[in-house]
Amino acid sequence: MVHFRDTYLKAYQGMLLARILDDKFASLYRGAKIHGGVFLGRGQEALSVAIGLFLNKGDVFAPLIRDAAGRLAFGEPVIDAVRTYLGSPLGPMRGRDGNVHRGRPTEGYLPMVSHLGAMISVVNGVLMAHRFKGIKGTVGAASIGEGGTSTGAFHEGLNQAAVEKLPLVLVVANNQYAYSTPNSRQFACNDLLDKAIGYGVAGHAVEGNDLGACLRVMREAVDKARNGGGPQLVIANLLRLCGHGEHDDSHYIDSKYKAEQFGRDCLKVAEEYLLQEKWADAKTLNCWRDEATHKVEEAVAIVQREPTPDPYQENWTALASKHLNDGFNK
Amino acid sequence: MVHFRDTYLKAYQGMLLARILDDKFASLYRGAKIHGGVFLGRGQEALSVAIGLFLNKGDVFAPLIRDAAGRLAFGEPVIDAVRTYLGSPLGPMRGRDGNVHRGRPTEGYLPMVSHLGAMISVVNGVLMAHRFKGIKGTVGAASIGEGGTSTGAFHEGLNQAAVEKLPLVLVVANNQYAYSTPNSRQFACNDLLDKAIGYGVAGHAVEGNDLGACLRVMREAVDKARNGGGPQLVIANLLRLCGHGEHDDSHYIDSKYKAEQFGRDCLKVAEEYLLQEKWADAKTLNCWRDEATHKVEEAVAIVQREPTPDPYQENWTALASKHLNDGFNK
Amino acid sequence: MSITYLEAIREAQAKALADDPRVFIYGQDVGKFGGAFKATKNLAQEFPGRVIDAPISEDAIIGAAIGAAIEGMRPIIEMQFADFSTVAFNQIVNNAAALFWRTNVPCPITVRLPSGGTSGGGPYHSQSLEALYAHYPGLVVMTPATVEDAYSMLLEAVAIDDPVIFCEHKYLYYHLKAERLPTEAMPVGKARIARPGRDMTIVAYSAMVHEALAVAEELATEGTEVEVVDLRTIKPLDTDTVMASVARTGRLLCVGEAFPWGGVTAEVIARVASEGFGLLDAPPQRLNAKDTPVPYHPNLWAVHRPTARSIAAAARNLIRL
Amino acid sequence: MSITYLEAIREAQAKALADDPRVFIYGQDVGKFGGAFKATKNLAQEFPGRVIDAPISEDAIIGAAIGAAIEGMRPIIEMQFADFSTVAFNQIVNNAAALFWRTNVPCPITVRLPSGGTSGGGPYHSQSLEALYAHYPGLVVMTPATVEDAYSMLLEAVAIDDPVIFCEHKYLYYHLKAERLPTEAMPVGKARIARPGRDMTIVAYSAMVHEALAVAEELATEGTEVEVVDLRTIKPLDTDTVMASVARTGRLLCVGEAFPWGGVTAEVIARVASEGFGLLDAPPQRLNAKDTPVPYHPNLWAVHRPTARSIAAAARNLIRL
Ligand SMILES: Cc1ncc(C[n+]2csc(CCOP(=O)(O)OP(=O)(O)O)c2C)c(N)n1
Ligand SMILES: Cc1ncc(C[n+]2csc(CCOP(=O)(O)OP(=O)(O)O)c2C)c(N)n1
Ligand SMILES: [Mg+2]
Ligand SMILES: [Mg+2]
Repeated sequence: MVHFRDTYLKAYQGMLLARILDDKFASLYRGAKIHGGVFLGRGQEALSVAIGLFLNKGDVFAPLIRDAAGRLAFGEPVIDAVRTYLGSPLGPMRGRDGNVHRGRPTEGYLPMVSHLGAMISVVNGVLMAHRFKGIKGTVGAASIGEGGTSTGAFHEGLNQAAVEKLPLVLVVANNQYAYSTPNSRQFACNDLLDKAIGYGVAGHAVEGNDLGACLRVMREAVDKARNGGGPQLVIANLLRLCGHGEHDDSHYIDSKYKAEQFGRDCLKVAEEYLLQEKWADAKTLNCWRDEATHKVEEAVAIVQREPTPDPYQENWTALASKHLNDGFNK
Repeated sequence: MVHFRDTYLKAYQGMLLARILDDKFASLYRGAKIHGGVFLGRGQEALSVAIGLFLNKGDVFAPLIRDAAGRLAFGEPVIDAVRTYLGSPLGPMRGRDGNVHRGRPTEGYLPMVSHLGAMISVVNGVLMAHRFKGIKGTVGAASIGEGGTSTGAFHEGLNQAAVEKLPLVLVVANNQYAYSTPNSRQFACNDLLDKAIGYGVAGHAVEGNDLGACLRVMREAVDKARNGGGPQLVIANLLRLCGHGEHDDSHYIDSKYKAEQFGRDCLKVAEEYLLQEKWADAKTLNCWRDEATHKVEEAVAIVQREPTPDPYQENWTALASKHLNDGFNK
Repeated sequence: MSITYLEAIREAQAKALADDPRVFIYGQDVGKFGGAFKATKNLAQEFPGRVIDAPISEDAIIGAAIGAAIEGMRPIIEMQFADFSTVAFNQIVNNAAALFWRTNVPCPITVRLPSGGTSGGGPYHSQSLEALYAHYPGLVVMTPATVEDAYSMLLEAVAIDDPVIFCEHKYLYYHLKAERLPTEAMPVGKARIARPGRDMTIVAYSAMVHEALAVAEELATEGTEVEVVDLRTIKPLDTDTVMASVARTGRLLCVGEAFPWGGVTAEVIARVASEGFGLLDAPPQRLNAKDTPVPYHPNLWAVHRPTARSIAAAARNLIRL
Repeated sequence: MSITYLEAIREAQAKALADDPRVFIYGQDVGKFGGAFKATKNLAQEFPGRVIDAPISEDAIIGAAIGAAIEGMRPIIEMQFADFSTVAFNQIVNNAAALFWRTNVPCPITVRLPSGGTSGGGPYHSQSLEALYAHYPGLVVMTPATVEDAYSMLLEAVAIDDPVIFCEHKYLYYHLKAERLPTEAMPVGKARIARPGRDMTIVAYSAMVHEALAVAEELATEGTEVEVVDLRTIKPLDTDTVMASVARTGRLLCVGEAFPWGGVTAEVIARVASEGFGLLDAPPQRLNAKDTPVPYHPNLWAVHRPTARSIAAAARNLIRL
């Protein structure tokens, strides 16, 4: 139980950091300091952090737009996130791509493309490569929303993993909406968990706003995948507590959901649990919050002093083989 | 039971006609009278004919490559098939498309594109149009192979039908192979029927070489769809008793399957049943065979006397709006 | 009263729905929500049951549109961004576009593609895909540059018996305004002289028309009279109007926001060079986006695509050739 | 001994597998069966575990190749027909092609596309998609016309750090033979003078090179010396070699088997017209397939695509201009 407590505390701090980072992006967006969209994970941090937390070095993770917590837990430095949102040339995406489209592929952290579902098979490919190279015991995790389960790419990717018996953990965050589209217009099964058997993969359900539950289920799923159990499909029930992006007031979210147990803010739920278990007191929580805020503010301050991309320094070449570049950008 | 007997007899004759037509295509292929591939439904006629038989005028059918029997049962004249294979300008595809890529869209008979899975959502669209127009009681049937279930298009199409609660009957002919690829490399579920629940649709299993079973199950599925039961997924177990195409000797088919009950030739199984039930005697069977052979030979003889397409009569325009044709083919 | 390019698109859809019972709209979030850009705002409320939210299944969305079109409907499909049409690519180019040629049955679907770059859009929310669709036989590809064309061409797209790829430019959505909606329009397939001039022809389409017009304005102060041709539709491409303009000016610069290899500018130049070689007093020139994905940061984005500045430079260069 | 174009492709893959443990092959029926065209015949047996049958999931096939490439592997993907790559389009153009530019991590995958028309192939087994892939930034697009190039360019495709679209022509599979496999090769990205001549340049690639060579042969008897340039790689496109040829001949005819709008012929002509205008003694001309899907019946197919006959007619026309 000590072990679980440690994990919980670590996870909580990850959630907190993600929340504060997201809040900062929201405020930078309102201040017109960010170009384009801002996409937050508010309400989904418990699930997301649990994904990142049980992955090891050598594992691979393909997060999506609401995975700030999972990214940090997987090891993303706060400054990578800030640099990407602000388009800093010093960030991993160098101003070429932005916001949630970030990663460090050689570190197992895959940068999402926007097209939903597309990253699942990419994770499969990494795991197939591990098999070719004789690397054992690694796991790949991919996130998807319940809306993303309607894509052909989701289906092909999960089926491919099942055929290859890959250690894929595919986590579906069912937050009841895809942008404005409710589940009734997205799928017709009683429970997304019912999909598992049709792929021949293991299925897990979890209340996505209960950090303890997320940690238990995700640990189990990751362990099973790591130990040869093949693909694991995790279905989490939760609610997005923000707009689709920061431009969206999410007025379409049915208020009935907010009254549900799973509609409660996972961060609050975790805090209450911490206090109840006396794993932390109010003062400690405040202290952690200040630390996280400081970390985020510091990163933002650094990045805001960094140069912006200089188009005349750009080589404008899409190929690694420079000599094969066509003559357009001469 | 009288009624069932009539249906059975009609179905058997449809299977027989399809078999003889297919055999004729095979022989024309061997005689180099057909350009490109020839794709047969040998071993799958019982299932296929059952699909076509329960569809009415106003219904829609999107057959695939092994559906000669279903096409005929749906009302395709033999000569349409022959003209398409031989590329006659008088056929529905006018030599522009060929072999199994044929249909008459305005008669509910959709011409497949090669890309597997793509026709399912097209059937959905026809059914949605019926709904818009207030047409009630129609059904749409689409065929797919077990290999085709791995396509994104299959998934999106079935899910779309489920969300829209469309009267779609989706028939999966699980003939154990996709070209040379065995099921172990195609999917990992225990039974393709397990997919139904994940889409929230009804599922049906059937021995695909037992005509009686196919008729019973397909009638039930079509009736349920017609009466508001939403999409029906039918999974048939069978064996392809020919190559993927006539160029293929299908050496890769595991002989164990041929020894299985479902590996028996559905036409033979049906004949035995007819004889056993005394619904027909050997003489009648021979007579039907001769009739069917005559029908096919007659159609081929007609088409072989028809002109071939004249490229200089072609208008070479892909648009219905002639005035919007770009200037290339002037 | 004034109306934006985006509102014109909404109004055209409202009119199509009102005038023709065969029309319906299908796409992600197009229903009660009114679409990611609000191009279908209130339409679900005004036309109950005819504006339908789709699952995230672009392939099946187009497939269903084809089936409905076969049954005589006139679906309008909204892709949330043009970039996501790449997962519906097969249905568009191999099913919709080929249907009429294969079967003689028309496939009247309209696919709306919110296209082109905006600052901060990045590689996957900025693409201009007109060339992909124009390359395949069987599609009409429209690229309206004005509020009036956004309105009237969308109505025509719905009326045409063929599948139409309607590339509407996101940058113009809010930036472009007109006093009123048009009551008449040029025929589909005809290019428009957006500004007459005798010294040089700039052929452009969609958002680049406005960059070209700005350049014409600027170069006029230097004594160079630029004629700007707005292609309006890039397939069919109105070679005659382009050629007539080049016959007047002797000089051709073709500008597009898409990737540089192939595409509209290559097609225009190839046509003029092969059919109107003698009209040219100088080598025809072109300007496109750079040969990389569309960058996220505004600094990079502004240089990636042609702008009035880079077009003016190219134009000044051409006038000296 | 003689070796076909198809066998050369098999041999190149065998050599790549033998030489480089990072190489594996993934695609439908490529394993024990040896592929729909037998391009991987016996490779699964010779290289156990490294030639893998895929489900009918083109999108996921390319996705997996990308993931494997990120991990340092060198996957070779076989599409069963080029036409089916349209369902993998998004992964190719938006994921594989953009990866290096976005992240600085290379994506060395080779996608083999059995391309081009054969008699009886019809609309969905005949397509030439090089232009689609060349339009998007981030891809190298190869179109080998000879047995030697099929072999050496495929080896180079595997060696290159970028995603390569390898368009191998199905018509050449069995028709084209060479005495032996090459031991050296021209650099990737360089075009080849397939036949020298002083009166006219015909630029071609893939199967059309052979039609062009037949025309050169025929026109030689009429006293016209045609220079045939084989592009080999259409992205990058070797403008220098084309331009040098046109500088010698003054006349350009560009021939491709793909659909006519945009594409290789437009790109070549646009480059020559804008960068080598003064070299041209006559309007540059082009010849492509017709602007319809590829027809099934041999009578129609033979007229749909350019052939020695139609090319010769265009060439005779051009020499008189
Ligand atoms: C293939 C594709 N189509 C459309 C989009 C546009 N889009 C971005 S996010 C989104 C909604 C996603 O919903 P869901 O998968 O439930 O994730 P959530 O936003 O709820 O976390 C849509 C439609 C996309 N990214 N990819
Ligand atoms: C998207 C796509 N990929 C590949 C092919 C090539 N192909 C044609 S038939 C076939 C096998 C189909 O197997 P299955 O679905 O089981 O049907 P069967 O042939 O067994 O009846 C393949 C791979 C195709 N038609 N479409
Ligand atoms: Mg969601
Ligand atoms: Mg099969």
